[in-house]
Amino acid sequence: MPLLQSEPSPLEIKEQALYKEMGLSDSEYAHILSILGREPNYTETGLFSVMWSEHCSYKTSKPVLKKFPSEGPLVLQGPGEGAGIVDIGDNQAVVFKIESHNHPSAIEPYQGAATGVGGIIRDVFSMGARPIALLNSLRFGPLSSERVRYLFEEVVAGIAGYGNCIGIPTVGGEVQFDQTYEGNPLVNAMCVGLINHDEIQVGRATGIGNTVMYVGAATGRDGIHGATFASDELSEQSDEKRSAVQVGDPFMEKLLLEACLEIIKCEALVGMQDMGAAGLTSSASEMASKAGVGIEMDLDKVPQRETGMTPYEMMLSESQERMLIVVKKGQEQEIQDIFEKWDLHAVAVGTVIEDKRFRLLHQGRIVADVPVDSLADDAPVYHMPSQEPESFRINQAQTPWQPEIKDYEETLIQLLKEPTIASKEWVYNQYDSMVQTNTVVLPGSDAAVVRVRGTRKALAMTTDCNGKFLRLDPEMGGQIAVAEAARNIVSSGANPLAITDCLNFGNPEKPEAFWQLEKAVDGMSEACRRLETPVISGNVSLYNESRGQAIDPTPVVGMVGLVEDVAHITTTSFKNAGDQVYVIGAATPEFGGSAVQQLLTGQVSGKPPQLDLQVEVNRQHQLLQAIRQGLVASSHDISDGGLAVALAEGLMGTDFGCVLTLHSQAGAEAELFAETQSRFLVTVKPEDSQAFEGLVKDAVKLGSVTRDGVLSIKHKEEEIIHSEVSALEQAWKGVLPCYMQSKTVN
Amino acid sequence: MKTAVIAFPGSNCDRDMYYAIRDGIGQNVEYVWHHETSLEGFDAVMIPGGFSYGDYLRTGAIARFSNIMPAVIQHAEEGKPVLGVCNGFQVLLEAGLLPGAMMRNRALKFICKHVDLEVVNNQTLFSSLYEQGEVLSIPVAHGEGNYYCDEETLRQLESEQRIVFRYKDNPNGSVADIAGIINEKGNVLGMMPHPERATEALLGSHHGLKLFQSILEHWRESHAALAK
Amino acid sequence: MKKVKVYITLKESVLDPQGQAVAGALHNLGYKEVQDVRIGKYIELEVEASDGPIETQIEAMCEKLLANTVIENYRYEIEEGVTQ
Amino acid sequence: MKKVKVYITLKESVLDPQGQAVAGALHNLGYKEVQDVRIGKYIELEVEASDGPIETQIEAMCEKLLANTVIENYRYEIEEGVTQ
Ligand SMILES: Nc1ncnc2c1ncn2[C@@H]1O[C@H](COP(=O)(O)OP(=O)(O)O)[C@@H](O)[C@H]1O
Ligand SMILES: [Mg+2]
Repeated sequence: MPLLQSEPSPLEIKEQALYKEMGLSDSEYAHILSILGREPNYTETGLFSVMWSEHCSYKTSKPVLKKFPSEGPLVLQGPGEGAGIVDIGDNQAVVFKIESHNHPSAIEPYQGAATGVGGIIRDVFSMGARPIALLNSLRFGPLSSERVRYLFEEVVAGIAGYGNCIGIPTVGGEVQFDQTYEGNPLVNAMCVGLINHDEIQVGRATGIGNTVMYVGAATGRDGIHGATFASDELSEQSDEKRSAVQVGDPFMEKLLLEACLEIIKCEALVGMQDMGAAGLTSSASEMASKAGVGIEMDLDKVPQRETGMTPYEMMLSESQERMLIVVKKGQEQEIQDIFEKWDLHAVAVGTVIEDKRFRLLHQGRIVADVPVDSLADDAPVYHMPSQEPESFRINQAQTPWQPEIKDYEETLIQLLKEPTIASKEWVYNQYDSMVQTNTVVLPGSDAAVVRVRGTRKALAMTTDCNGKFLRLDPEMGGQIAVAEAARNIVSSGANPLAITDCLNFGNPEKPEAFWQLEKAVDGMSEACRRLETPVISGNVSLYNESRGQAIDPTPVVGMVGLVEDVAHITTTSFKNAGDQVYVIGAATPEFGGSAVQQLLTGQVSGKPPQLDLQVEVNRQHQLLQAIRQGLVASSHDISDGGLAVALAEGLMGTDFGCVLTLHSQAGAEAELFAETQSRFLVTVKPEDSQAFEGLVKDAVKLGSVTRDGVLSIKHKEEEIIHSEVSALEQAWKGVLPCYMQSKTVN
Repeated sequence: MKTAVIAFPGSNCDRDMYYAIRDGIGQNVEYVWHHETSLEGFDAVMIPGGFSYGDYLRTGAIARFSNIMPAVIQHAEEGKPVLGVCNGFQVLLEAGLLPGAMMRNRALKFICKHVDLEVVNNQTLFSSLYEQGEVLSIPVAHGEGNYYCDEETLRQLESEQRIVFRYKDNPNGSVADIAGIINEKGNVLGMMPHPERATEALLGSHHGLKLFQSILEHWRESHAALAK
Repeated sequence: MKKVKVYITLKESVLDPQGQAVAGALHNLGYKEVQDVRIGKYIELEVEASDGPIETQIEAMCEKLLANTVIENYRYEIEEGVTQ
Repeated sequence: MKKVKVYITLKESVLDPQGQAVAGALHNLGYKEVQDVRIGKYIELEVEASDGPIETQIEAMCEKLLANTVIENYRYEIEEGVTQ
């Protein structure tokens, strides 16, 4: 227990370069010396180290993030606050953000995932919004590994444990399994909220003399140095940092949420910010810095869970479920009363001061006094060297791989059994997806749809990213991630509004990893511009490596779209026998990075499928128009596993079958298994087919929905697939439960 | 009919219950915060789902000691309807208003999905508008819905027709597929499935609506009787 | 200050799904010699000395809140003379 | 047959929301003398005698499965000579 007396002196920190242990470089330390004009003490060094960590300062990703288009006619709040906000009309707006909790989840999967969910919820309600939905995007190694099964089981349980308890439905997400994530799983959580325009809060500490109040859980020693830890590669040493484990308390957060949504109606409230990474330090200094003021805090007043905590520990603690609020001087009681109602205590811990300093008192002494802007704004910005990797050139130059398929039916079954493609029921049945009674489309379709109570409107939401495409070509893969998300939104009957993103990458100090980051962002930015979905919030998680091996670049896209009228809501499953089956967009023999390539060769190579954004935009517009005119019975975007898998998914859970004839130029392999971009599988009532064909230019009729529960596909007069849907369903549904049977308990 | 929806810290289906009554059956409804001590003027009391007090220690264990609970018990003793759904059922068990106890689901996992429920007894004030044997699609969402009681209690529940709903395909390991039971007097119903989540076709099922309509009809009848 | 240790176990007659799952998992891990597993709660209370016998207090807490006597048994130990 | 009792507790510095909620509830019930509550698990194993020291076995089970050593500590007692 490092007591104050035993902390190293400013001189020792300098001479023994102890700042390095906190993650500061020599030049960063020198910069601090010049800012302060003296050596920082231990607490101050800690403040700089967390605020200047990648996690808080984005010091290496900032130049890249600038490329994202972040403005649009509907954007009310872009990146920079707790979460982004988009107008949905009638004085209402949707608030959303995604965030990673990869490293904590690798160490303690249940709590890591749970606190990831808790953190993103706070980001949303600290804006004043009521959270209405959660999504999660997960990546693990192959399920054959016992450790992976343990991580998977516990991560899902942690997400469920938190979301279910707090009463926000978990409505969607994705799970993929690939060797690349074996040592470094990805756990990204997204939260969507609703707000009225006039209730939008910003984290600002305006008004000299106003009171800074602390509310929520008491501070303990958890997660100290969590922020710098998230910016480090995972290594054996991580085990030693295990004291960093934070435990979530969803019950406390539920109280906090309700109380905070009540105080935003009070005129006494000035600003509010959650204590996320770097806890008290970042929330207080950022609120002051944004408002152009300073803050003075008395650490003796900070509620503490453990005895003998030092200022360093209090300022760096990442205890969960805490908020910092600024309240008009003299009106504290009104705020306190509301918190009391929720069994919470709001405690005055500081004051807004004119002097733009960040000043901390402890036991009557000033223990830190630094210019407040230096913490939030003066972090160095690095322009990292970037280099195209050899593997990219090789892949681009490769002769395209083509599958030779003897048994189409068997190939389809094998694809359905790939854990990445298999039904995720085992996952989402553990999530309360219905609480709040607004979820119209439950997990299992393209996008989840949550209606806006009291209106005809609804919100469609999804997360998407195919890392294999980015491994081969990060720029094209980045475009595809955005386009695929938009396809899921459109296919559900919604107009894409905006995205949030979580950039999961390797160590940016390696030029090849940095190149991937740059290219992926270029690709995403281009797609966002063309699809008119600005980036309104996001998160960066770098250093996702284990044993020197980086993960596939995985920029997860979280997208939200607006359904104008609940009558437009469309799902993937076939609706009536006799409906016509269409595919929008011709197949091309592109197999690079496809599920079938991975299945048959055990690896991916070559170029990913190419995306033409103009074609994408046209088809999305036409399909959405057709949906809005009521011409579409079911709609499904074609992604992992190609058309064959999409067809099987359309039939799952129904008693229907279908008879189809393929007449494409590209051959049956491509038609069924290629992951050609910008394609959709759609069913249409016979009486609507003429109008539908008139609207959707690239739609080709393949056949019709039958009553007999058989998927029958003909090519050149030969029936190449004849499968009982029930057999396909069994294969598809059985995979995850089967792997997870040999369960782990803790 | 004026209905109270009890809200404990950590209740999270309180709003859903409120909407089911306000919008589903168009009746007067109010939240009653756990600090309150009276249910004066309310005709029916709903204890909603959620995680009261985080469900720490045991589900419903801490909520049962809330200030409002004596009033709930009194309301029950007066023979007025009390409905406990999910966590509300667990609170009723802990409070001793219904027999038995709740254990973790057999598979030790939280489970959320639509299940088929059979109406085993339509002769209650909560189920009178259903057909005997009717099968309803109603969502469950719980981690501890594995109902347990000893054999004697089970025999009693069965012989007194106090099992109101049974699962067609038991999702959680409950004794005798029990999904919902009623007290001896027939005015306190506890059930794990969420009828308030099944009041609109848009959300997948409206089979829960008749439960609330049954309560309303009972109230109308008893009021008409009183007025005579 | 006294430290009280409370042990809460499921009654013999009540099936313990969690214990069974753990037993199964131990078998899978190769610990075939484990015949049975029962999982209960272990609660530590720090209690300030008050007048009156502490046992009565503890038993009341157990009966009312800490254990659900429909399915659970409890027992407790009091560590005397622990001070801080 | 030996009976092994395993006690699993949260590490000192780890937040125990359950314990806090129970402490709050006990206070509300009037047991103001309760200063602190920590909640852990109590596991009873019936283990058949095998060759080799049982301690090693038990410790391995705890490390691998029964306790989550990232946030929990464990200890155990072996009741000798219990037969059935
Ligand atoms: N981790 C998860 N949490 C909740 N829902 C999930 C999760 N993973 C997958 N799902 C749901 O399963 C369905 C299929 O997912 P996916 O195959 O990724 O869809 P798509 O390829 O259309 O994007 C979706 O409805 C999705 O929301
Ligand atoms: Mg899709």
